[in-house]
Amino acid sequence: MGKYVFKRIIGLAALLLGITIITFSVIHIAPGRPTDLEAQFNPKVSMEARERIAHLYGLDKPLHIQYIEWLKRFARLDFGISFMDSRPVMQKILERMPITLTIELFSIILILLIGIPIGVGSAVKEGSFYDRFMTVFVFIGFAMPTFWLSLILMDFIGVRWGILPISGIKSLEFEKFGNFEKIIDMSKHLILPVFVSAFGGLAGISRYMRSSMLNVLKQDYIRTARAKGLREKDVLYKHALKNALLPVVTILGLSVPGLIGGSVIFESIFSIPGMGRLFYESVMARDYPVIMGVLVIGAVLTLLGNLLADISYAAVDPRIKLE
Amino acid sequence: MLLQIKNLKVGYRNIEVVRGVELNIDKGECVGLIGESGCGKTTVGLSVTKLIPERIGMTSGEILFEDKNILKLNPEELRNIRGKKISYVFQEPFSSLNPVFTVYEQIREMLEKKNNIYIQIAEILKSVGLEKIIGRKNVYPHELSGGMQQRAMIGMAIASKPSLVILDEPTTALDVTIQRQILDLITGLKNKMNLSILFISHDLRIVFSIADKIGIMYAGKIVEYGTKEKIISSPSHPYTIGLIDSIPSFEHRKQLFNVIGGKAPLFSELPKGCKFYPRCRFRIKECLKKEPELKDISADHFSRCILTSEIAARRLPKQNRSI
Amino acid sequence: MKLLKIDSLHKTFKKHKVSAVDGASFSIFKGEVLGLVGESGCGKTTLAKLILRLIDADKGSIFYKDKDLLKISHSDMRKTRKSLQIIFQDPYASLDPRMRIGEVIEEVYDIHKNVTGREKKNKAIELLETVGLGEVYLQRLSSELSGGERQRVGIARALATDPEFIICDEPVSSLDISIQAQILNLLIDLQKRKNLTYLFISHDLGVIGSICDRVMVMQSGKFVESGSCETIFRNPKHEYTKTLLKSALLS
Amino acid sequence: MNKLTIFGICIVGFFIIIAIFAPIFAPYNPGQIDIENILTAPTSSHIFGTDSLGRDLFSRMVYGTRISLMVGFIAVGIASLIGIALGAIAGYYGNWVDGIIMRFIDIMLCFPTFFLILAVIALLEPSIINIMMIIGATSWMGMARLMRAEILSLKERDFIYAERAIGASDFRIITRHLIPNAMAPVLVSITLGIAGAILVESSLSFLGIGVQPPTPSWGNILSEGKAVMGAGWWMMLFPGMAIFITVLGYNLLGEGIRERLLKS
Repeated sequence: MGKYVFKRIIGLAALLLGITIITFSVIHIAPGRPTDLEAQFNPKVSMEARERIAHLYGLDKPLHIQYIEWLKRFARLDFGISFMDSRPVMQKILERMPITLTIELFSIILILLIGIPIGVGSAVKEGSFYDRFMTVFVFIGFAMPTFWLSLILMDFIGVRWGILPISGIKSLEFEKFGNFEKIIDMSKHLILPVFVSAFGGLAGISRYMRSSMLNVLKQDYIRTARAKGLREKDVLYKHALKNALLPVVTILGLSVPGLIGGSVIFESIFSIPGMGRLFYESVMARDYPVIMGVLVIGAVLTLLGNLLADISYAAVDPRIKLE
Repeated sequence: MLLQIKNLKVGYRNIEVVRGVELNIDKGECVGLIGESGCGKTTVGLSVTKLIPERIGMTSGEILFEDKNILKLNPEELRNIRGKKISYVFQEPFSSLNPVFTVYEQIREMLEKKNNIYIQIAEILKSVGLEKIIGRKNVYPHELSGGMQQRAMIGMAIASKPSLVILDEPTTALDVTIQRQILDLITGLKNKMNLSILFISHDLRIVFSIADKIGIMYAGKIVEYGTKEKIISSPSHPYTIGLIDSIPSFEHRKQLFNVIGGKAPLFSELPKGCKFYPRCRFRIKECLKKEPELKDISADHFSRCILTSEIAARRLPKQNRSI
Repeated sequence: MKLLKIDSLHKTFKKHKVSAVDGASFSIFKGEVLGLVGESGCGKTTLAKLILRLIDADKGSIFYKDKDLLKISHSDMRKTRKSLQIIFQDPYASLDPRMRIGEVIEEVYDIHKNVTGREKKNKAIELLETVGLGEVYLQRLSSELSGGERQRVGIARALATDPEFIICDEPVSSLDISIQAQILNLLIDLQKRKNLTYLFISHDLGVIGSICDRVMVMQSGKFVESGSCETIFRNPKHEYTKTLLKSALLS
Repeated sequence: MNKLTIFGICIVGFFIIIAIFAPIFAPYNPGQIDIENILTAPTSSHIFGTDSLGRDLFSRMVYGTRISLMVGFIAVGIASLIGIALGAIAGYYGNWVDGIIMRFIDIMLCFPTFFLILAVIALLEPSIINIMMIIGATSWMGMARLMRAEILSLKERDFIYAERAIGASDFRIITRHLIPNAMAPVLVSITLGIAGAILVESSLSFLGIGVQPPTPSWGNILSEGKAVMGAGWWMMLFPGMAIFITVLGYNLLGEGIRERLLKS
């Protein structure tokens, strides 16, 4: 097990290097220099000043030197300073990350808790009214644009009916609340974002679970289980379910980038100060250090998600030998 | 009589693939069911404990086991027969064993008495020649060779001391040398436990080596039935004759006589009259009138052919008939 | 006359580490049916693919008419392939599922550009008739055919280049017994009529015994015994050959 | 054929016809400003109402269809060219070629695609061509993986060995036998990819970094709708429905193709 994890981590280091190369290339091969923008914020900046800034960021050096220097700083988790407010990029990201991760974590839990039973139920009752109803629901889930769903929920639940707050993660008078009220307040703010974030994934996982379960139910060993005279309950929820759940672990790992990517949309709609919104703001302001930082961190989070998925897969599937 | 199958018919989506099968199995007797792919022999085997889901296959007729009609039992009563009184061994041991449960666990599920489980399992493993894994509770099916997997399947099948074991092509997926070992194991267990066996196979040589009585199936019906000796010494249906004469062997080199021409009909396009008519070398116009009934030729020997008495005489000679 | 002379052929697959074919040396004589028998995984199919250079050998030589097939250029090899053909085991995997039977056979002429136009179709029909199928099969898709019919198409394709040597790699082992007999009869018949040379691979000693002149017994990548069919079946020397014979239920 | 699939085909066909014949279907010039009639609810003369500049929403929606479908088709066209080519090469040649391509795909898959698209758009100007290219360049990885997996299993099939035995060249084997036989799952992925690309384009336009006004797209109309939330429900309802129904159509079609091609 230890050796397997070690090997995986070496592989990850290589991927990480690739990630930094792509991030760096994307930013530097495109036309326009970062300094153009900083200068735009402050038109008074003279040519001389511009060059000084360029020098400060090492922009006057050849690209590969720039990359290596950036990489060195990256190794120390130093992503530089934001153009917008001159704060360290890492600090800004760390401030925002917990909010996004909390929302993602809750939505993954929601996806699993609801999606898996829906999928299993559909497969077990294939062709029934329930199955067909769920199929329609799943297709609606796939097709629903997150931002439209957010707007509708905001309009009805937030504006018209005033059931839930629609902006930010805490109320204005948050500081006056007691601890318990604080939790309630934040939960209320998080309900809609978590729901919206989970909605598409819910459809995906339940559909995947359904086809995985259907596939398992066709296998010879299910026939064996029935021929052994096991209770139908044991055939379905012991013999079939364990096999059907295995591939879902991998899918979960693969869905991390989608979830993180999706955060841009609902965080900017619900004004949630998370990583997605930070990224959106820095893109609009062309705040290069922050853009690069979030890109790399986003990719690293995906890497970690995949690693976790692979390790858990190897741990639960006896056919994978950990060497 | 332990098992009596009477006028068994099974249809998949309005297409009948078992069209009225009669078969009896006595205590301690091994009945072989021979037929080519798609003749309905596997369906017969599965029907014995109603393993074909009702929404897929329509079953009618009677299957009397210990004087109870299995087709009329409720699911709970069926469970008490499956695996306990009638058990199965299927063709592909690898896909018939659940990959995510240990061999121990899969055998344990079959045991009724839950005391001294490990002793019980050890005895079962010993009786099927799996002494190697006694005490190794963490062995999964994929860690065993094909032959050992099939031994484990057989172990599961005999775990609760059934009176009837249905073996559906149990050696087809195995190499010849392993095939022989498994057949020897089956014969040994049969004698030791006084098992009744329904042995389904496409391979005449294997069935001839193990069965007491043999039924030959063609297009969903048994076309000839008799003791092994009768079938070998005086096959009476043109199909049986063709099959026996098609067995290639060193003894009659480079000259296969009485080869059956054409191919088996589709169940959706069965010919009128005798279903073997289009491929039969002995056919006469009479054969087209109606499908022949099984008729007695001698004691314990039946054939579904109107020409039975004349056929044996017209069979082409073969120099060294080995079987 | 020696048609093919194979000398110490080796092949190891990276994945498995053990040798799939470990020093195979033998000759095939013009007009004979040479049997190759062994259990699954013994390397017999690998050997077949090595001989036709469908996969690359690690070392060794394959002499066909004074040419070492492992040393000649790709274009030379493509020309040589016309004389050396193969029939596969699984008739469901050996035909492109998207092609019509006519196309399967006509493609051979397209590749070698030796027959054109109307002639191509006539040749295809002729071949189909040779293997017991008729003109009606030209337009059929392989998915509409039964296993035996597909195997006949496979034989027709192999015959299309007018080869003198055909490797039959388990050509009947996935067929029903009545169909198996038909195909064996067809192969025997073709061999006699066209004076073909076969390397006939099978795990079934019955099939081998019924069709071959000489037999080689293979176990884990090595030949353990070879000789005339008569010797191997009546008087086997090697322990493994004896076990095989005993297991084969021939007695 | 499945009822849902037929429904999907109808949806897809309907919107393609609208896009092709946009000038015929649109009653007004989509850019025509009418200060007298701003934010009017649907009436018989403006069946979808008007926007905050008094432009006819229905006409803008009809022209928006063109943009959305074009972005979807071309982006996926680019993605499938890259994906099929790289996947086929990786699968057929194996070894180090495969190693390099697969590592590249692994790296690309680590990035949250939407982040990557946003970052590149920030650098280039958000023009329609750039959007199509960027979506295409960031969404080919799935197709490449599918193609590779198919080719890997196909190339060990006997009919490919048979092709070699009759002397067929690598090029002939790849283009005539491998790729056509590997296309079924890729085709499903292409259909679903169109739906995905339409969603991404509308998300971008909604966030204001996609198709720029005054060019109408479903996403930017919806964005304007957000600005007048509560005062113009039709500005939110119709574009949202259009995106939803189109995406649904392609998903249903994709599922239909999957059932038809992969189960046989």
